[in-house]
Amino acid sequence: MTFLHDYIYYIGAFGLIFIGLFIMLVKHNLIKVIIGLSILETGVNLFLIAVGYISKGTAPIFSNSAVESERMVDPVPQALVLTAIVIGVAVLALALSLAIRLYHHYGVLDLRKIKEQRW
Amino acid sequence: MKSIISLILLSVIALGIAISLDKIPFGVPKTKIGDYYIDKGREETGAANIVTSVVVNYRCFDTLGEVTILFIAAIGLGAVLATRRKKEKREIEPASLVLYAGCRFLFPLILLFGAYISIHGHLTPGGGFQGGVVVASAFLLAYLGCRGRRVSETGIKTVESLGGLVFIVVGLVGLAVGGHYFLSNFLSKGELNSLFSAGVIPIIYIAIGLKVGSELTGVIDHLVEESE
Amino acid sequence: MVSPVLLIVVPLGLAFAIPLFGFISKRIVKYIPIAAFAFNLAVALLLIPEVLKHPIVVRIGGFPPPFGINLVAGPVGVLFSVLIAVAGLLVAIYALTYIKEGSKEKYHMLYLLLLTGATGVVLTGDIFNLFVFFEILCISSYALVAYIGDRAGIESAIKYLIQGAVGSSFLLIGIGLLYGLFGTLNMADLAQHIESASPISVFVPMVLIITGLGIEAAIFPLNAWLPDAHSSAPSSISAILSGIAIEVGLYAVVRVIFTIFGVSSIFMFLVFLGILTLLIGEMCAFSQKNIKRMLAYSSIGQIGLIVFAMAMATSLAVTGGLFQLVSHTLGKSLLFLAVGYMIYRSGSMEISSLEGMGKRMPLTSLAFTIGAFSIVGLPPFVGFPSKFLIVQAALAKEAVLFTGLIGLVLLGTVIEGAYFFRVVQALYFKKGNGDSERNEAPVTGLIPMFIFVTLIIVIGIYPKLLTDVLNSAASEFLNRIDYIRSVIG
Amino acid sequence: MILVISLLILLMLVAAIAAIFFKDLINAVIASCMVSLIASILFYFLQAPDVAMAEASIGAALVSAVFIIAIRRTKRYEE
Repeated sequence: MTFLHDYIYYIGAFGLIFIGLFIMLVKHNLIKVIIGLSILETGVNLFLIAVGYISKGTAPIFSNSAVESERMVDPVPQALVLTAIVIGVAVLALALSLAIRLYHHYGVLDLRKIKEQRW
Repeated sequence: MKSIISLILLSVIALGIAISLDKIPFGVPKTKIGDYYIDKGREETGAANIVTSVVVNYRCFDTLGEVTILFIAAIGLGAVLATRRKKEKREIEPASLVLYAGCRFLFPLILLFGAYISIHGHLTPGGGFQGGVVVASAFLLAYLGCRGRRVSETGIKTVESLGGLVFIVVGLVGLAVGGHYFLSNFLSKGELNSLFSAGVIPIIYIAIGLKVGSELTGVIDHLVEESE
Repeated sequence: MVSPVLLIVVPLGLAFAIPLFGFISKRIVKYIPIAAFAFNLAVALLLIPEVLKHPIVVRIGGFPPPFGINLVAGPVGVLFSVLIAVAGLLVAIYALTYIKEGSKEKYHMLYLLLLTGATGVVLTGDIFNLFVFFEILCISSYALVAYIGDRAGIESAIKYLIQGAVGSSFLLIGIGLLYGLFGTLNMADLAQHIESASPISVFVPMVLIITGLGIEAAIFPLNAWLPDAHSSAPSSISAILSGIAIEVGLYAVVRVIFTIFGVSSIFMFLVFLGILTLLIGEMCAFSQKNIKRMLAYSSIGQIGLIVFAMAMATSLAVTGGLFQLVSHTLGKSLLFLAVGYMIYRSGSMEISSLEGMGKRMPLTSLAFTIGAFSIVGLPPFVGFPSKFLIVQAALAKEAVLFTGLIGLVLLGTVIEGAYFFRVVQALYFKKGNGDSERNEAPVTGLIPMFIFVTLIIVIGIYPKLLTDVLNSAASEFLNRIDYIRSVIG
Repeated sequence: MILVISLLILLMLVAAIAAIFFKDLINAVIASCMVSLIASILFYFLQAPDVAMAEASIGAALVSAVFIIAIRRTKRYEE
């Protein structure tokens, strides 16, 4: 039980990160690769929030009624993740628009078949 | 074969990260910066929501960068998709009556909710980003329900620019009057937990809400336009 | 007193305002980047004398360093800002007539934002803020590579985007690990505490961060995107990507290694990586038939040389590396600008189609030749003193190994000379099969080339102009104690 | 409590793995949308309501919509 308590969030976060990376490395369909990227970003965000968590802490918001002696979780990672989520959606939107244009040009989304450029 | 190599590569990375994670126990306080924000945040910024005070005041430069990134994505998407736009007009199949009526009913409510979230960012969870996204989702709904209706591109562009300029101008006013620091909180902090408090935070969050909302609406607009 | 924060904020504000200017008149939009970078150049030049005495630390929002974000305008930051402003200004002038197709308003916004991101990366003193500005730089370059919208552009943009996005995720994981270990994001504060953790737990975030940044810096195993992206972007953008973007990526890598981690154990590894990058880049460049791909591979080679110089980590070597970086920015931007109009006139990127250009476009060809000679390292151009300094630094190490490695560097230079002379020969000594009447580049194209040529020759003859700035920039990189003290106090 | 969370994380990972195998891209997008949704619940449990809100509205709603529009414009099945 303590193992679960100590590591379950890290397992979840890095599980997502590795599944996302795996999709990006192995799959050839461009939309699939972008789905992998989205899963990877979710994993990174979950990891950052898990780093800032403090056991039995409350959300870092003061309200009139709250008892002030309670401990609050670290607000910094939450601020970072808000930024990271927005950056992620910007990258995803741009990637999808590129995918649409690529489909216009080639009629396929298979990265193996799109090899005009030589290395 | 490729997947096996990938798995091996990934397990090497996993091993390395596991070693590093060993020094970062879960649920244990690790930071002095977070404590400082929790102790001093209310006095220094006047916001009850400490995350907001970090996002809009302590780390506001990140936030400026972040709205810029969304701005870039919106422009980039327009540049990528708009280069060869088809001019032809196709018959648009109207949505069913239920969807249409539902959208007409929900659209103003969602906008109102988005505005509420943006304005109360310093008091309750939420803020400009979340509010902006809610506003954009209202427009997404409008595209689904009331097909053929378009938001004018000029309007989106204007709101987008003005939102960004308000952010920068507030920052420059802070540089000029607020003790020579860019984006310093030069207005009075007001009383904690009241709507008109926390100095420049609500102003900036409204600007962010408008900017994020219009940018994401622009993104959806470009994509939908292309797909019809 | 001018505040360094204006270097970032004013271009950003102008970029936000471009759509509003567009409502007034479509024609003034393209002059806005020129105005922004002229302003930046003036501010950065004004800052130089003050910065040479002591670095300026700007607190954003007025919070003291570990708690708020701060900008550090040291010699390095200001040197890079000047470089970005010069290249940005000249390429913006070039783009006045060069960019004809597509939505020009969007081009100018993205261009302005790209270089604002670059300025932010070199000035910031906070690692997460560095990540944010780095993303601004990267995302606007993805969009600009795809700007023309042809097959090659879209394909290379998507390749670039996917690799870049994985890189930034790695960077973010690394930052998360560092935050978990030390509870701070300020670079000076991190540097102060980095020794308190065991080396093995610091090693993983370091590798992740260097990998993430190294993708933009095009260090050897991570540079697969570069030749495609640089060759299929519009030439004005290729000039910026080759002249500014990878240099800024390299700056970030060097800053992280020298200032935050302060590790000397991986320098030897980086020396070999640099040499490997150099040789691979030059070999690939030699075998190219496409002129822009050749220049792109040559950029990889030059980056390898700069990494090699920086990783020697002596004062002389880092000065040489920075000098080489300046000379590469000047030379490579000039080459891409010159090539842009040659390709435009001949309609093809093949080297063979450039034959006889010496008669058709004499001034542009002359500019290309000077740029090529400078990159190869011939006197009296700026490439000579910079390469000479690196050789001197390697010999000053007084180790057989470094003498051997410098032999490899010279081998790289020989290959470089071979392929550049091949092009110069095609320009002047082969008869083109098309029309041979004079058809020079327009004035807005020639002015920036002329200024680049002047800079290359003047700095090449009086390298002393830069010595002060370069020396103090090198010592800012090497003395992390001073950096920490100037930020934290 | 910890068991509920473990179950959620397990479900999230299963959804992510399912996204690898779906040939129909719409299904894969729904799976990744589910990952985001569960992540947003986890953010709430980790005392990050701001982030939970952002992830639910951006990650689960907006991104999925953008994906589906893009798939409509390209091809639905992965071959």
